[in-house]
Amino acid sequence: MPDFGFGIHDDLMIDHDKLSLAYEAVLEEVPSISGCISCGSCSGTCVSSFQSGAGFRKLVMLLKNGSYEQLQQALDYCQFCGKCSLVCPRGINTRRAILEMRKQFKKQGDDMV
Amino acid sequence: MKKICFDCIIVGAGPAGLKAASILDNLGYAVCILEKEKIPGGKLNIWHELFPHHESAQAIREQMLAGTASPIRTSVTIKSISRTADGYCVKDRNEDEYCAPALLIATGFKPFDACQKEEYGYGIYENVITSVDLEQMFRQHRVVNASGEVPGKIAFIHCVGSRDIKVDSEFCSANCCITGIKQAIELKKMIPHLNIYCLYMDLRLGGRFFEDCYKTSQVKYKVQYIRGRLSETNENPDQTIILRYEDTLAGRPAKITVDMVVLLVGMHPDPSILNLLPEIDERVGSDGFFGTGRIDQTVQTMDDGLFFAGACTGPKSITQSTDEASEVAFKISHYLKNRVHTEMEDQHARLWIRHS
Amino acid sequence: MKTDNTSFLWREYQKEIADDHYFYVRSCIRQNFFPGAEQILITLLTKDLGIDLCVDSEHTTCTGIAYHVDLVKLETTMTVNARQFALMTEAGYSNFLVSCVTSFGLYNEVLEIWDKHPEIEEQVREYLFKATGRTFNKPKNLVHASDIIYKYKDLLADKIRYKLVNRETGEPLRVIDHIGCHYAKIFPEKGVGGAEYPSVLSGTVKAFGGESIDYPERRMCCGFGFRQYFLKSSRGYSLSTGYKKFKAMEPYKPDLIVANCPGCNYFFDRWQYVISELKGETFGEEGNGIPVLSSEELTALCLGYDPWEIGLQMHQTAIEPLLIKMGVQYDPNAKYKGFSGEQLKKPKIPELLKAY
Amino acid sequence: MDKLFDRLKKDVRFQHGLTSCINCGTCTAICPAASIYDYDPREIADQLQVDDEKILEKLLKGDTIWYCGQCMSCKTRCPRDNAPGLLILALRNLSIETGYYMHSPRGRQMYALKKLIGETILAKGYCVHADGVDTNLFPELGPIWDWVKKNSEEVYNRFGNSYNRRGSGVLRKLSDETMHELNEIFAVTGTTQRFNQFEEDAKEHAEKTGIDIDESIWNEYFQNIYENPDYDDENR
Repeated sequence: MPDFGFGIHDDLMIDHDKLSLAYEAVLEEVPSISGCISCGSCSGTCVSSFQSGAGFRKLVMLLKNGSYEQLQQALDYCQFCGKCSLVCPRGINTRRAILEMRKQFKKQGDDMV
Repeated sequence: MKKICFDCIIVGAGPAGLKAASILDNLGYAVCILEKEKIPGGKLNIWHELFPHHESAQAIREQMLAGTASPIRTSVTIKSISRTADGYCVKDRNEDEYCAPALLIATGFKPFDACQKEEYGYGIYENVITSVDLEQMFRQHRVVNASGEVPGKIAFIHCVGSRDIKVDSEFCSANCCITGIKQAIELKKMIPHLNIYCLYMDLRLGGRFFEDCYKTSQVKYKVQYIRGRLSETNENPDQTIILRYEDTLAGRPAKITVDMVVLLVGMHPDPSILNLLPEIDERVGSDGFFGTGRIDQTVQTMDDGLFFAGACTGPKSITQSTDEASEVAFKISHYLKNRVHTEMEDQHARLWIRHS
Repeated sequence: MKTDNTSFLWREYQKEIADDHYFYVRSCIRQNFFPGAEQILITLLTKDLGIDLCVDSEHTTCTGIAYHVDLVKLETTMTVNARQFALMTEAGYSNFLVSCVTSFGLYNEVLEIWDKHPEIEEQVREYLFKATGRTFNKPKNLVHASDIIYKYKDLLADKIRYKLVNRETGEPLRVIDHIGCHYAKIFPEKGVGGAEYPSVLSGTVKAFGGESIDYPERRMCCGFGFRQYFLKSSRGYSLSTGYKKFKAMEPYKPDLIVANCPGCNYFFDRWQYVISELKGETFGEEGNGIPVLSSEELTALCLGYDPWEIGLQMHQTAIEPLLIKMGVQYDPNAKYKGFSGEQLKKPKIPELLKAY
Repeated sequence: MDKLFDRLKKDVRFQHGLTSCINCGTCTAICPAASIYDYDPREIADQLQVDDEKILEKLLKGDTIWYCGQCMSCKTRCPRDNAPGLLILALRNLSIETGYYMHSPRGRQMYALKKLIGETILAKGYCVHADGVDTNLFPELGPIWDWVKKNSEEVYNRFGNSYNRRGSGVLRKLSDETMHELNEIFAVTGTTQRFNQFEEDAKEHAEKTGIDIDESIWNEYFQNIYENPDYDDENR
C-alpha cells in the first residue's frame, strides 16, 4: 500500500439519534432540567465558567449531546455556590442536577459512552 | 342575476368575518357575508384543536356561526368589485350583485406552499408533511406515516416559509411556534411513547398562556427543543427522514433520523382578492398583507368605506383576528352613521338652497 | 421518493441554452485526467449534433483553482476571464461554452459582480487593455457542457446504440448523479433544475434509459475543497467527505456514478482506489468499484463510441463492469494501446480494487 | 493605515457575502469543513456582524479561516442571503494583504500553493499540468497515473495530438504571446507582487525556523508545510 500521508477523519457531526443514557438518568432524578430554555443566565452568573468555559446551560447541552468527556472536565470546576439556581427563570434545581451528573460519571464513568 | 343592497358586505366567513358580522348585525345593520368555500368557518375547518387551550375548532366554529344572523353566501367566486357613488358593488360568477356603502375584506391567510422550500422535500418525500396535513390527521384521529405505521420519532420544523428571503417572506408568522407546541402536546397525548424534537431558531410565544404551553411540553411531555434551523432533509431507503441542521448551542453540525417531519408552515397573505379593485391593491404592504399595520389611525382609515380585518392584515391568532374584527366593526358602524349624517346634511343644504 | 413530483418544481428553473455557435473553453483538471472526455465533447457537438463550435488554442486557465485557494487576486481572475471573453469576441462568437464547473461558477460570479458594480467592470477593461491591448464583449449566453447535452438529450436518445439498461436483466441501470457544487449552488437560476434537485444529469440519465437514484448526501460536495485537497496535510478533508458520500450511496447498489464536474469525476474515481487500499473497502460488486463517468463520456458510450477512444482507460476505477452490463462491444486488448498503435506495458494493479 | 474593518468592507465579496446573520445554522449544517474541523461558518458570519477590530484581527491571524473548502453550499441555504464562503475569500485576501497569514500554520501554507499551482499557471497557462503532478506529491493518483506519466506522449496524443506542442488538442502548448499576456495580466493586477511576497515571507520564516528553502519545488520548507502545517506551531 502506498503511504498516502492522510486518512479518513472522524465525523464531528453530532448524532442526535444516539440517546444519551446519562441524560435520561439525570432527568429521572431531576425532572426540572427538561424545562431548561438555554437562556444562559446561569453561565452569566457562574463563578467558575471563566475556567470551565461552561455554565449550567452548557452542561445540560453536553449531557444531552453525549459529549461526556468535555462534560466531566467542566463538572470538575463547579464550586456548588448555587448562584445558577438563584437566577434560573425556570426554577431548575441546578445544584441537584450537577450532583446527579457527577454521580453518573463517578458510578459509570466512560461506560456510559 | 339579481342585485341586493346591504349596509356592509363582508368578504370571508372566517373568524374575523363572522365576528364583525355578529357585531354589525347586533347593531342593526344589514350585513351579507360572501365565502368562496363550500362551508363557512374559514381555517377553523382545517384545524382540529386550537392553541393554547386545546379547544375544539369545530365547537368554536359552531359558536361563531351561531353568533351571527347575517346571511352567508358560500361557494361565491367574486368576478368583479366596483366602486360606485353609493359604495361598493361585488359581482359574482352568476352575475349576482351585492352592493353596500361599506366593504370589509376578511379574506384571511394562505398557508405557505411548502413545496417552494425544495430542500425540505415536501411533495417529494412522503413522510414530510405540513402542520396543516397533521391537523387533517388529527381530525381523522389517525396519525400514521406513509406506510401506515404509528411513528416513534417526529420532528417539528419551525419557520418554514417565515423569516426566509429565499422564498420571499422575511416576516415572522407569529403563530407557528405555538402551533407546533400545541401539536406536539396533542401528539404526545395520542402516542405517549413518541419522541418529539422541535428545530427552532427562537421561540416566539407572545400570546397569553403560550409560555405555559411551552413549559408543559418540556416538563410534562418531554418534547426536546434543538436550537438550529433545518438545512435539508434526505430520505433513507426505509423512507425515514434524515434531518441536517446545526446544533447552534453546541456549535456543531448535527443530524437526526425521524419517522415523520412536520413543517410548521407560515401564514402568507392570500392574494386572491387582488386585481379586482385598485383601492385594495393600493393598500397592500411590502410584505403582501393588507393595510398599513400602523398605530396611527389617520393613516389607517381612508374614509372610503373599505375596511380590512383578520389575518389578511398580518399573521394573527384567532383571538387577535376577532379582536381586530370587533374594532373594525365599530369603525364600520361609525362610518355608516357619519355617512347617513352627511347625506342628511347634504339634503338639508340642498333644501335650504332651493328655499332661498 | 415520489420522483415525478420533482419535475413540477424544476419547471421554473429552465435556463436559456443557445442552439448553436459556441466558443469553447477547456478544463485544466480534465485535460490532465480525463482528456478523452474533453475531446469527445467536441466530436459530440460538431459531428453528432452539427453545432458550430470554435475550438480555440489560445485561451488559458480561468485561474479558478488559484482563485479559490487564494493565490490570485480577484482583479487578476476577472482580467484573465475578460481575456477569454476577448478571444470569444475576436472570434466572432457570443455564446460561451465551459467544460469545467469551477470555471462555470466563476464566470457567472464575475459577470454578476460586473452587473452589480459597473465600475469594477470598467477597471477590468482598463487592466485588460493595459496588459494585452484587447477589448471584449460579455457573452450573451453562458452554458456548461452538461447543459447542452441536457438540451439535446432527446435528440441524442434517438441515436443511442446502448441504452442505460442491464442487458442481462432488462432492468434500467441505477445511476447516481452528482452535480458539481459551483454548477448551481452559487446561482440556482443558472442551473437546469436549480440547486436542490438539479435535473441536468438525472434528466439525461432518464432519457438514455437509466434510473436516477436519490440518496442521502446527494447534495453534499465531493470533497474537493480546493486548498484542502491540494495540500497533503488537509487532504483527509477531501477523502473523508468522499467516503461519507460512498457510504451513503452504498445501500442503493448503484451501477454507475455520473458527474458533470471534472474535479468530482476525478475524486469519485480516485477515492475508491484510496479507500480500497486504506480501509480494504470497495463499493461496487465483487471488488470492482462503481464506474464513474462524466456526462460526455456517458453520452459517447451510449452512442457507441469506442471506450478507449474516449479515454476510459485513464480511469483508476475500472469501467469494464459497466461495459459488460450495457453490452458494449469493445476490444479488451486495445485498452492500453498508444497513439502510435504500440501496445504499452500495462499499469500496475492495485491491491484490492479490480483492474482489467 | 485604515482600520481592518474598513479595508474588509471595501471587498466586494464581503459586501455580497453578509447582509445580516440570524444565527440559524443552515450553513454549518451542510458545511463539509464543519464535520471535519472545529469550524463553524455561522460563527464567522456572526462575528463579522460587529465591527470589532480585535475579533477581526484574531480571525486574520488564526487557522480558522483556512478551513473552508469553498464548496459554497452555504450560499444556497442562507435565509438572509449571506454567503460565508465569500466572506472567507475576503478574509483570506485581507489576511494575505496585511501579512497576518504568516501568523498561522495554515496561512503559511500559501507558499506551498504558490509553488504547486501559481508557478504552473505562469509557466504553462494551466492551473494543473501533468508534467508537474506525480504520485509522490499526490499518491492517490494511483498506478494508472504512473502509467500515464510513463507514456504521456502516447496517451495524450490520442486526444487532439498536440500534447506540449502547438495545436488545439488537450494539454496543448500555449503560444509565447499568450504566456506573455498572462504574465502581464498578473503583473498589472498585482498577483505577481503577491507571489513575490509569498516567496519572501516564506524565506524569512524558513530562516527564522532554520529550515532549508531554495528555488526547487521539493525543498525542505515546502515539504514541511505541504505535509504538516503544524510542525512549528508555537502552541504545541
